[in-house]
Amino acid sequence: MKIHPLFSTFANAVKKAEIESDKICLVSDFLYQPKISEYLGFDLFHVTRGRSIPFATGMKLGNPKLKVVVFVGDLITLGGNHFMHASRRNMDIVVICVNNFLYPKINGKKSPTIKSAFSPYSVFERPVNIPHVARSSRAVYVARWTALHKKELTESMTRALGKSGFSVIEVISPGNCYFAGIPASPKENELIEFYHKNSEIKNDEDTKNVEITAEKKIIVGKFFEKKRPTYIDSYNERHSKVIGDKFKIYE
Amino acid sequence: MKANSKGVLTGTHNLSGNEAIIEGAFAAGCRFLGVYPISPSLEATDRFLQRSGEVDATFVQMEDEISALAAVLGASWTGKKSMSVTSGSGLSNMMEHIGLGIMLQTPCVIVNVQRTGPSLGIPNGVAQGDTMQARWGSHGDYETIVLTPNSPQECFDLTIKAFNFSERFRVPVLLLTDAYIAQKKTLVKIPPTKDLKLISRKLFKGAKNKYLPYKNDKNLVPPMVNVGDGYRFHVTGLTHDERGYPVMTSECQEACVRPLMEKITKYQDEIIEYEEVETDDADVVVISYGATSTVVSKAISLAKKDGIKVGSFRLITIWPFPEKRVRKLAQKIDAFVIPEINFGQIAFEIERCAAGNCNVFFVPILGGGLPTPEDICKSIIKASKEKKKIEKLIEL
Amino acid sequence: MAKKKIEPHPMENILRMDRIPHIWCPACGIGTAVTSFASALEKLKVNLDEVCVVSGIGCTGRVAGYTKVDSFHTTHGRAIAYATGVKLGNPKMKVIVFSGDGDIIAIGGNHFMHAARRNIDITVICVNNFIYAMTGGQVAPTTPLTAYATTSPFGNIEPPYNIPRLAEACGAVYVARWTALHVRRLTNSIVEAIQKPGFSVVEVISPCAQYYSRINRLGDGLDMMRFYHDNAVIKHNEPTENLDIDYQKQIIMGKFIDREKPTYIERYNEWLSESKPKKK
Amino acid sequence: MAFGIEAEKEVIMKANKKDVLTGSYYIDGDVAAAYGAIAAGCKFVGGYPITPSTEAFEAFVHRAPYVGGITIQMEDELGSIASILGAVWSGKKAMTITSGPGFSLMMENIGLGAMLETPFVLLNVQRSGPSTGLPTQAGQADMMQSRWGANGDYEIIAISPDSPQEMFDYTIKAFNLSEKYRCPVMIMADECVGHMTEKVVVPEADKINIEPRRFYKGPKEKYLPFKPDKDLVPPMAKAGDGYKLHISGLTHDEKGYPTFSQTPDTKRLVDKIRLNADKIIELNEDEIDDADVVVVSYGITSRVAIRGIEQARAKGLKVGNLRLVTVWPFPEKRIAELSKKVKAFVVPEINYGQIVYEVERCAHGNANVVLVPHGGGFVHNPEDIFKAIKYAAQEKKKVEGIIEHKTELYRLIHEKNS
Repeated sequence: MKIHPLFSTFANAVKKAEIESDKICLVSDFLYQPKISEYLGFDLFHVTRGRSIPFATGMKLGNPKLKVVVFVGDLITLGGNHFMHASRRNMDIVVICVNNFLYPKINGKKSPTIKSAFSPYSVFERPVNIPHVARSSRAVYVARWTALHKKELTESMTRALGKSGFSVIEVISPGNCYFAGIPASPKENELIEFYHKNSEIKNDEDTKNVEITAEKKIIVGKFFEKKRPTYIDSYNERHSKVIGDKFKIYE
Repeated sequence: MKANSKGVLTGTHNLSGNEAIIEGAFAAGCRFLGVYPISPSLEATDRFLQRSGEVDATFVQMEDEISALAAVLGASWTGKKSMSVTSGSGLSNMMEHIGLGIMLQTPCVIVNVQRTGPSLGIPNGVAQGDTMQARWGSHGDYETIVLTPNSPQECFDLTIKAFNFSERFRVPVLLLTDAYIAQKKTLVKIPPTKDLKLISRKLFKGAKNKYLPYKNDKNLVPPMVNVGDGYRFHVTGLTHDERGYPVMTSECQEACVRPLMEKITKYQDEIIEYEEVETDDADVVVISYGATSTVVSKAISLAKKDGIKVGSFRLITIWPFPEKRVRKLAQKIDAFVIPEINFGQIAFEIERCAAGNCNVFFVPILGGGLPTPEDICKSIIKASKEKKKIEKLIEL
Repeated sequence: MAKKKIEPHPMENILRMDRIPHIWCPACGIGTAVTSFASALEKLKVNLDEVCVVSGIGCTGRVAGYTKVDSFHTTHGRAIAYATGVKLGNPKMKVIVFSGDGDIIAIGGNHFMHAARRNIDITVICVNNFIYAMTGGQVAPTTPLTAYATTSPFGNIEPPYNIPRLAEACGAVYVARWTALHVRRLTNSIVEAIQKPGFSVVEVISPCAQYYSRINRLGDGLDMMRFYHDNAVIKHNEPTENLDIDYQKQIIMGKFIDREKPTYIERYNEWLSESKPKKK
Repeated sequence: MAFGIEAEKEVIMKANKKDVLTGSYYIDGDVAAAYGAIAAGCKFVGGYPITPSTEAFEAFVHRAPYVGGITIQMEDELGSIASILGAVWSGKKAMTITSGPGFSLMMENIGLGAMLETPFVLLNVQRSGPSTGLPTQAGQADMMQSRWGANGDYEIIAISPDSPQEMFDYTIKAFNLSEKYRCPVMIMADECVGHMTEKVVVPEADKINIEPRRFYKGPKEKYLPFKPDKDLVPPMAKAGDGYKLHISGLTHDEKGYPTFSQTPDTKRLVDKIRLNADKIIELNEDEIDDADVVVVSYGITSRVAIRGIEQARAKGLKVGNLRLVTVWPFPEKRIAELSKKVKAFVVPEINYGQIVYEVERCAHGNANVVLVPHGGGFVHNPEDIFKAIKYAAQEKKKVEGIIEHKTELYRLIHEKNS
């Protein structure tokens, strides 16, 4: 079976981050490749469209020892609100947002983050600047790479996995068929090359300026990193302060 | 009212069910689609988009189904006939706003291309698992109109009907198709514009300061106005009086909510449509709707070869349920056989209406594909052999 | 006894006098926001027939019921989505979404984000009272850290949203913030916001004497107003990341964003004219 | 070979002492439900405030830090139900609390919960609808929605308590049933019960039986997440234990992998409830045996009905009282049995007819079915129920279909006008 490079990258990152693979839990609303869990040895949950982040929130709160990773495709449509609020709360999850310029599995319909050239209907829709929304909602780690920036992507994933807090990595990669292990069509291969060529690395760039438009190159890089107490940290801190000894640290 | 020739594609066309629905909508005067894409309803959206420029229709793809239906309701109040297209879990997301549409008495049409459930199920799998949901899915008491076409031609015709009902009764009307009908392509005959009979909402004509948004006329339907026409009205999802202002009493609840249901039950004979074949002297009647009904006719001819007297009863309107007719039939026959691509929904309703007068056999069909005529034929034979009355829904 | 002639209320043509008294508690700021809105409409001299107010659920959600224009009281959080439909159905309308922080930012956050992204030409007036007041004082996504609410009985642990920042990030073209004390400036802002083509947001910080200040023991409505008077500073064009509101700390107000972007309908029409088959 | 529950069937688990606040209290139904949840071992609530259910969430929030639980107020109801599904799969017992419109928003994920066979409890404190309706007043109009509200075929269990004490007791039972059958269990309370303040006795911890989650016990590599035991319920595993779970909301096989058509195994989702219905159903019966008329009611209406029944009995009518504690699965057999013995069923409910359809269905034309509707906003006037009983006892003819009793309120509103 062919596994999308993204997954091998992710598996490498897990190895590098030295996290026990049993404790890794993937939540996704668009993964169609069931055997991933078997091959990589992670638990995988495929839930309703757009609700992967609240599902992950519940998992993390249910068992704080888990490392919950959310793979999302159309996050910014249905699940935009959950994204913003989980980010605000600083839920300790890693969000890998596969911005594939097409709705996964849905006949290449427009997605809000799409550039006009790739979908006939989206000319009049503005794209969301995911890194900027993430940063504005106080995510602690924000990066963007194309699928071909393997080295940088692995690094970013390793960093995000090692960090506690809401980390967002936007990965620009075309076509869900490709993503699901079906051999990419020449057009998709062309696209992925195109993205790679058309990108420019600018680390620590202000997220305001990284909007994807038809006019300029796709700016990639690690844009932002910060430390901030997570939801569970603040919960424990605040409650032990107010309640005192009667409160048992939640972990 | 006559249709606007701009939207009507008069002639014979090779259309899929999804496309026929959009043509029906345009012919009915629909000019707004609020949608969130979900398989297997996509061709409908595509079609709308392709043709929206020609017919001056507005299209918006919202961020989810919740907002898609909210936008449709908003657009409907501006005077545009509006619709949404969805499927499976999308309909589950729309439930809250179906309630709002009922309460605000907003005409709109929701097309649900059923797919196998529950939850995500099988995205392109044929199923009929949302029939009860269509009636009961939103909280609170309400009545709704649900139509089920079984061919692209009917998709066209019933979409027009759906718009007519929604405008006449000011309710959200659901059109339940399924992945099979939606994707099947056949020739669809679209009549000339002058032959289309359309109904538009009754608009209030009186003095501006006299307008009461929820003062029912004698048909229990209040006349409507458009946003921006200067009536400066207020409407709310809360229980309200004639002025549209919230009143928190059970008296007001009775005055407000009961007519919402009665406006439909009162005229159910005009709404209900079904198709009967040889039920007069039948011993066994097969009740079906949508995709399953396309197989039933073959199954019946097979069963007839075995010498069984079989009739067919096809539901075109599911809700309001053709209770009277089913009750009458039950008194004459030995058994109903109900093949459904679900684990029992309309079968319960038929068991209720049969009221112990005949046996009710239910044939659950696994979602994902159509049943074979032979399978249904076997069930018919089994049903005809049972001479004892069994007071229970019998699953075959 | 001679009948005393009752003078008509000066805002009678904008407010529904048959619904007064309203349901808001004494010392609430929503009334002030509505008054500002009404004066803004007067100032604008718009045809009131072409104004539409859409509200969601909550205390501020009731505003639609008191404004004498076409007004919709819709479901929780969906006011913006509903307004999108109204605007697209009839682009002539001036559509104003008047709702609370819980309605617009919590449950309706997604619609807020996407309407801003699409740049739908509507004006959002978001009354922020830091709490869910209609349901009895639950924690809201705008509740400052450590503040108490019935569902944060040990102090709030979730950092609050900074509404202007969110609006900016999502693409709003006009963003301003005022308190219920700064009536004149608030009115001017609403005028500007309604005139601005595109998605404009005006945040109104409002006291909630019944829940927020009672649970946190901040005194009555007047004390809150005094607090605004002493602690609110005007800083126009302040970068939105500096606009966080900490518990009982400084509140920065002003007009922060005013930029030009094509609206959804403009883009849509542009696309339509491009995509229409060219006649030979 | 099935691993899991078979081996430890005999083990009876008791509630944790720390979780149970033994004593007697004067609290409202919402709070009692929160106490019940904690006693049942619930450690996570994802909620969103909505009248009239908020008090339950608030009460849980107050207690959670003391019992090692955690709560989160999510951004909307869609989020709150998705979060509890996640918490269940990471090993916690979880609950969400909502009402009216919030319940409608949860529909999609209730379907997901049923599909993933996730045990969770949903407290719906019903208010009057449709749409926003009457937020602060009672209703019972979500009964059919609880059963049919999400797309596709699934079955749930619904319990309808009628007092704060029952809110406590049946919340515990709800958790037990959900763990036992791995399905969503809904507590369909109503505003009256939710806001009614009464004495609630919380028993000692060792008096409370707790159904433990049926965790899989066999070798890891042999685990199939959807392979059922004999009672059609599969044992569960939790995330993070190295089972390499693949859990999908798509139609799946035993392994959890998506399939492209339903298999007979999919039908298990409904069969595990339908075939176990006798074990699940709980009814309260009173003077049924020689009754001419049986009043079928649930929730707060069943308490109002008692007054009507007493009035009728005082007049010498033979009236039985059948109270549905579990509304879903519906007690088909019992109603069918009774229909052969009695003249009529009288069904009062705070809606315009929902459960009455089920009663009519199961009566199979053997007995008349009289509906006493109430639009919501308040409870019935017992007088109406009494009159309906009187009518039902006198009616000699078999009447086709449901007979709607015209209540005083109906006459007041509709007949005056016309």
